[in-house]
Amino acid sequence: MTFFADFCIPFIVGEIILFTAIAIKYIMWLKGLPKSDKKLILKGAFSPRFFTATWEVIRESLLHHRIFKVNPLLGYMHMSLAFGWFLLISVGWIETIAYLGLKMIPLHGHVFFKYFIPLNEITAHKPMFDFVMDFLLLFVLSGVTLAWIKRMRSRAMGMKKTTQHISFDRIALTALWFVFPVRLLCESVTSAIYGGGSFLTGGIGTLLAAGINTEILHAIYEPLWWLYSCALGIFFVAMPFSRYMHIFTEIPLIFLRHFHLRPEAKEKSYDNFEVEACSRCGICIDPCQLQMQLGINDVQSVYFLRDRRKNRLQQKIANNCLMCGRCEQICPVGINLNTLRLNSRTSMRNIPNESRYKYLKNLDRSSGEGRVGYFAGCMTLLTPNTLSAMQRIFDAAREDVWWADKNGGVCCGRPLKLSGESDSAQKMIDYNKSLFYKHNITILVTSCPICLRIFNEEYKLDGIEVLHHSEYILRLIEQGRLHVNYSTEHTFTYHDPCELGRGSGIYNEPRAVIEAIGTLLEPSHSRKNALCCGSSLANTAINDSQQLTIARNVAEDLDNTGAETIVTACPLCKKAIARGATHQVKDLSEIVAANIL
Amino acid sequence: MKHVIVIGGGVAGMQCAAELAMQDIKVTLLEKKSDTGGKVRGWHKLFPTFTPADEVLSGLRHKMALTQNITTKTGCEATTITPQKVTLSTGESINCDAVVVATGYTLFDAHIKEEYGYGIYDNVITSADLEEMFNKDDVRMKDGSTPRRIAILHCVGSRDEKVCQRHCSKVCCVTGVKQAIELKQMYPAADVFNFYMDIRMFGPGYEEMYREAQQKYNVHFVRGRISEVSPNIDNRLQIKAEDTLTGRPLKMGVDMLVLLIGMKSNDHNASLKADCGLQCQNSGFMQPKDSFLHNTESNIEGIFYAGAITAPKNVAEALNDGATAALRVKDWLNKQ
Amino acid sequence: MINFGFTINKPRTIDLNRNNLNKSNEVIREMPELQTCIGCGSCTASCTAGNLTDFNFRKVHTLVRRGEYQGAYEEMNKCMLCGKCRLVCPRGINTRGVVMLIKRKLGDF
Amino acid sequence: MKRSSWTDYQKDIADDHYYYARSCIRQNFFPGSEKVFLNILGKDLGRDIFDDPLHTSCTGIGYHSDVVPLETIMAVVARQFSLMSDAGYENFTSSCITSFGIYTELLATWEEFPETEERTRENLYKATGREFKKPKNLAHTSDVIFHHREAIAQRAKRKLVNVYTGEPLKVVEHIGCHYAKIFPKSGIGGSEFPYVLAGMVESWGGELVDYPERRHCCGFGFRNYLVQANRGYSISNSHKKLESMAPYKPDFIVCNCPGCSMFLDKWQYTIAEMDGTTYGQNGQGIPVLTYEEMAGLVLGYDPWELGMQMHQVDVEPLLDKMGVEYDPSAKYLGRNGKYLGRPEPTAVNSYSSRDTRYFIKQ
Repeated sequence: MTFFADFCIPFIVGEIILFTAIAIKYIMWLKGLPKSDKKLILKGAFSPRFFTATWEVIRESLLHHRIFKVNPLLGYMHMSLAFGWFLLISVGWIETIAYLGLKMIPLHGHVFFKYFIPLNEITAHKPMFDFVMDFLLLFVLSGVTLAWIKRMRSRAMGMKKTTQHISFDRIALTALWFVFPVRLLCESVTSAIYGGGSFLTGGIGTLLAAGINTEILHAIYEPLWWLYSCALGIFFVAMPFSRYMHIFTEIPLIFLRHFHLRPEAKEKSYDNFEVEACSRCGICIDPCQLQMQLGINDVQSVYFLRDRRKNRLQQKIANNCLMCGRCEQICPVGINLNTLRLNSRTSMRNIPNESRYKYLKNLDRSSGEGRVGYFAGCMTLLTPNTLSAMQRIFDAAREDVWWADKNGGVCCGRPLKLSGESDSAQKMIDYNKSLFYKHNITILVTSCPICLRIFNEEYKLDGIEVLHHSEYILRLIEQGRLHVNYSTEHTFTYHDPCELGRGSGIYNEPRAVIEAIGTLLEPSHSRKNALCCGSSLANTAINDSQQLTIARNVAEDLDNTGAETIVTACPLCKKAIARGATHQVKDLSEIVAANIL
Repeated sequence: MKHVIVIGGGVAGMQCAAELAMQDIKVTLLEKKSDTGGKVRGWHKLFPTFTPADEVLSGLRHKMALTQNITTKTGCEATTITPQKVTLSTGESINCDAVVVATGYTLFDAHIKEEYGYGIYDNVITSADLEEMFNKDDVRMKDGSTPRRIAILHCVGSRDEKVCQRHCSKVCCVTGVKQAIELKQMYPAADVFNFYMDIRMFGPGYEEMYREAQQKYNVHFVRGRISEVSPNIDNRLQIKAEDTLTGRPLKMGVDMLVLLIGMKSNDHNASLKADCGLQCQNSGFMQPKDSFLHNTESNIEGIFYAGAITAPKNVAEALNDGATAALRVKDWLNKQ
Repeated sequence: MINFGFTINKPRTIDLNRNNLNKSNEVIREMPELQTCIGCGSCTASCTAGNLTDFNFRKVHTLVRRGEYQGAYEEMNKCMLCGKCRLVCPRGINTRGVVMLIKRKLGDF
Repeated sequence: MKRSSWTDYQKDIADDHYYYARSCIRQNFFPGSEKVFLNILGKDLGRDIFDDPLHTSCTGIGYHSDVVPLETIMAVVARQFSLMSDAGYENFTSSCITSFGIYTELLATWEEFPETEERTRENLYKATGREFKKPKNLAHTSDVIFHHREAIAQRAKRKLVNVYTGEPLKVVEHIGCHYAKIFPKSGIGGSEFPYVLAGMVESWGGELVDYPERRHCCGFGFRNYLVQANRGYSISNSHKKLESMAPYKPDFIVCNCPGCSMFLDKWQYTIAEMDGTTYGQNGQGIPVLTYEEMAGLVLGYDPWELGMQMHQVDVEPLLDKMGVEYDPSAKYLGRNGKYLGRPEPTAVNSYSSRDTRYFIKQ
């Protein structure tokens, strides 16, 4: 048996291009990895992490467990396509082995098995396989049907918006849509002519044989197999250059991630795995407040990754993101969307070797003395109530405090980092760090989550414990150094600042502090789902009225709790929410200071 | 039937006459020009709503025609005024029961600010000239070409001790913004610069219009007063000013310079003071009895004021003044 | 050339006829709200960098709008992008965006 | 441009019997100009003008440089007036713009603050035993020429016309800050559209150039020039003016004020030396004339008799254009044919090097 017919050519060509392209990509990316990353791979490959990674590959790449959690229907769609196809291939393989024994058969031999081997023979031999294959085909076709529905009417699939695709994606998508229905037709016509097939192909085959002239069936037989081969070939060619690259890329990504590879402040080769692992499922679009409140539809992570992959990322896209992290925490592939966006901004804007900020030299405007340092942050200087509340709290706890920037200090560097000027941010970091060490503090308290985040992530403050003021206040209360008045009459609601909640994982401490004073009423969006106030420093593209629209929406959510006071723990959130809220907006420290016993 | 003489057929006078007439009072409206309407007759559109000035005037004329109580005498000026009698320039005198003086203001003569070259350079025009051009739908340079860069200078004849005009004329700022927008609508490719000392957007919708001029129409605002205008070699006007917000002198060539001329008190006010015993302010505008409760009454019982005779006012304020004066007149007549 | 012990000072005048306004127009086109600046100076008054240096955001962007680009990039580089100015601007101008835009137009990235 | 506004600024100018006060700068740097003024008035026009050897500097340079106090200068001015009265004149005319400005300013001060006049009378009496009468008419000498401009035009031998093209010569005029900027009413045409020189230029066939920096200071600025470290300000102002007028390609500059004549002339050399910029035809500089020289040329005086060889910028190109006949070899010969010496050739002063031989008489 030769296992070759002319119609196989498109498939073979596609197959060769596909595997060559993927091989080239992977080799280039792996070669481009920095030494440290390569070491991590070597270390990880021979550790139990290899097995945990394998399990995750099965769970995510085939079963799409995380999408299931977000949206079961969508999860089923992805699963039927991925897992269904996978099973079709593997069961097909077993089928050939079972039929012909273990021998070298080219790939197209497997794929077009039913062309090469008379169908009735197979059916006669292995009716069980026929049934399973038909069943699997039906499973996949159900997924294809859902995909159609999703494209036509995304709301029916529980999505408000779906991804707008580009040409390669459309080609691949169309080819993919054709693959399985055409396969069904091919096998059904084969069955009609030669007999055989199970409930699906056999059933349709019998119907066709009864309804259509045999000559016509013979005439369309070859062209149908050509069509099937072409659909597969086209899909294969388009695949490495379209979103379907994610099918393969997610697998190495899961392994690399389990080996502790991560994207960093500057772009590196590993990022390619993350970027191309995006399936453009579009799940990131719905939670984006820019989309929800402002109707901005072309900046979300899916489009950002697409543009970055195509090397056509524009600043206006890269800059138009609140970096609230709502998409990142929902991404089924677990791509580090914020980090990637940040390192894109860095590539676009960072200018190394620059003699900027020379004026920082020998500057010290701090005051006071103590082992506890308090860093207000630039924004807090515009919310002096927070400053005086912190002063009262420190006084009540009899804490000696070193005030880093009460009289105006140097920015923490996070805003520069967020806009991509990471080398400049480093100058702020170096300056503030040396200032902290110069004054011998052991605890650094800040009431600004923006500062907190960079202190934790970039400052590497050995020997200095960094605390958000919510953590610090809670500690004082727990240690009995600070006594607050509890009253059920006080009702509060709490807004999770992005940089504090999703950014730093601090959800419970502020809530515990509030509950020590009064009743906490949760808004409809809270904790991981909390909304961004809209004034995020990360976004330099939206204008003031757009910021206000978002702020009003957030404020409405908080106002709706009916709480008498809206509490937040970020000066920027406080300013933003106060623009739209009808209830008073206070920083956490203010309500504490007002209730000190 | 009581008889009131309203002197001045501008919007304040027309409004006052119409309101009085509706109270069954006989009114004689005296107008120096050949037709009523006053200054508003020369305006194209009114800020901040871009309402055609004609709409306001025809509305007033319609209101005046509702009764038969108004006699309009055009082409005549009042020389001496008492509450009982007004003598006209023709020598004729008319008896009455009360008088409302609504003679308005005079436009500042831009020739006096010689350094701006009005009357010397062809393309230096006043805001009033520009309104006239808008009315004819023919805003062009003298040689017929399209202006590419236009400067609008605020406070010409206002807040300027050098020409004895210490007061603020109030409406020029917003007029400058309005005209800038109209010019940009007409010539979107032209650059329009407003040179101002302060921007005083006192009325409802004015600030919004100012902002729109900046953001939507890209009108440039430079805080600094033009010091002098001279001709350029390419026959443009070179203007010099200080961009006070950067602390640097600034110069540029412009194709057209619009001078926002202010409101000057009428020269005639001096004779009202001298011959009729009415009181004047230092600015030359008439002094109402007080600034709050009796701001449409003069120091002489039976003589009332309406409109810009007492201070620079916009059209809406002049209209309000006309109505208020009518009420005050009626009260006073009832008391007699 | 003879040195007489004094120099011919460059005129400080902003000459809008001579200045190349292309970049200025680009800045305004991309950020039309910058034109709504009323020169109140809140940005400069609250400025973190201005507290430590002579950086004057209002003046620099005004000069840029007039086509005076010299030194503007270097001045804008003093900004720490902390965003206080954006919080205080009564006209709601996206000041941080302006800093970045001007740096982009006048710098080399 | 509609140039009618000058008619708003008119003043009375005496027709005859002038008491003449010389100018410090003019008599030192343009001595020919003062001499020719006296000749034009006395000989050509037959007017009575008295050049009094007893009068002094008005000390205006010292006053504007904060060296001479107000009271002192008032006394000095009062003495000039006293000399005038002694000589039997009532019409005072001064050759210097700054002096003219000082006289106008002090007369106005005495008018507004009579006590200062009283004190001045006292001071003058104590110091010199003199008393004075204020002049009936005060005019700058350019006002006098302006007054007689039509009479001069009638006697003109030449016009301000390019003899090759027949086109009027393009003239830039500069009236000097102290002429009308202090009191616009004291100058003909005021300070915005001054007409004193423009009137002469037009009457004598030339064409006036109205250029953007027409009203700008020449750059002298007294202490800005007198203190060497400040000369940058001074030259920058002249530079600004020259840059502004250069595109109009003026044939010459005519100045009202002796200081302006000097600076607009000499700074051209300095600018050429400092940054290589030269103005005028072929980069040879724009000739700067005093109005007396302009009047002299029109009346047919010999340029060297007018003292035009004293200029920094060569006047020969202008003379050629006007069709003035002159003897190049006599340029640097002073009175009685005595050789004056000649300047080193420079960009704006190169005619002497092209020139042939001189009669050198020791």
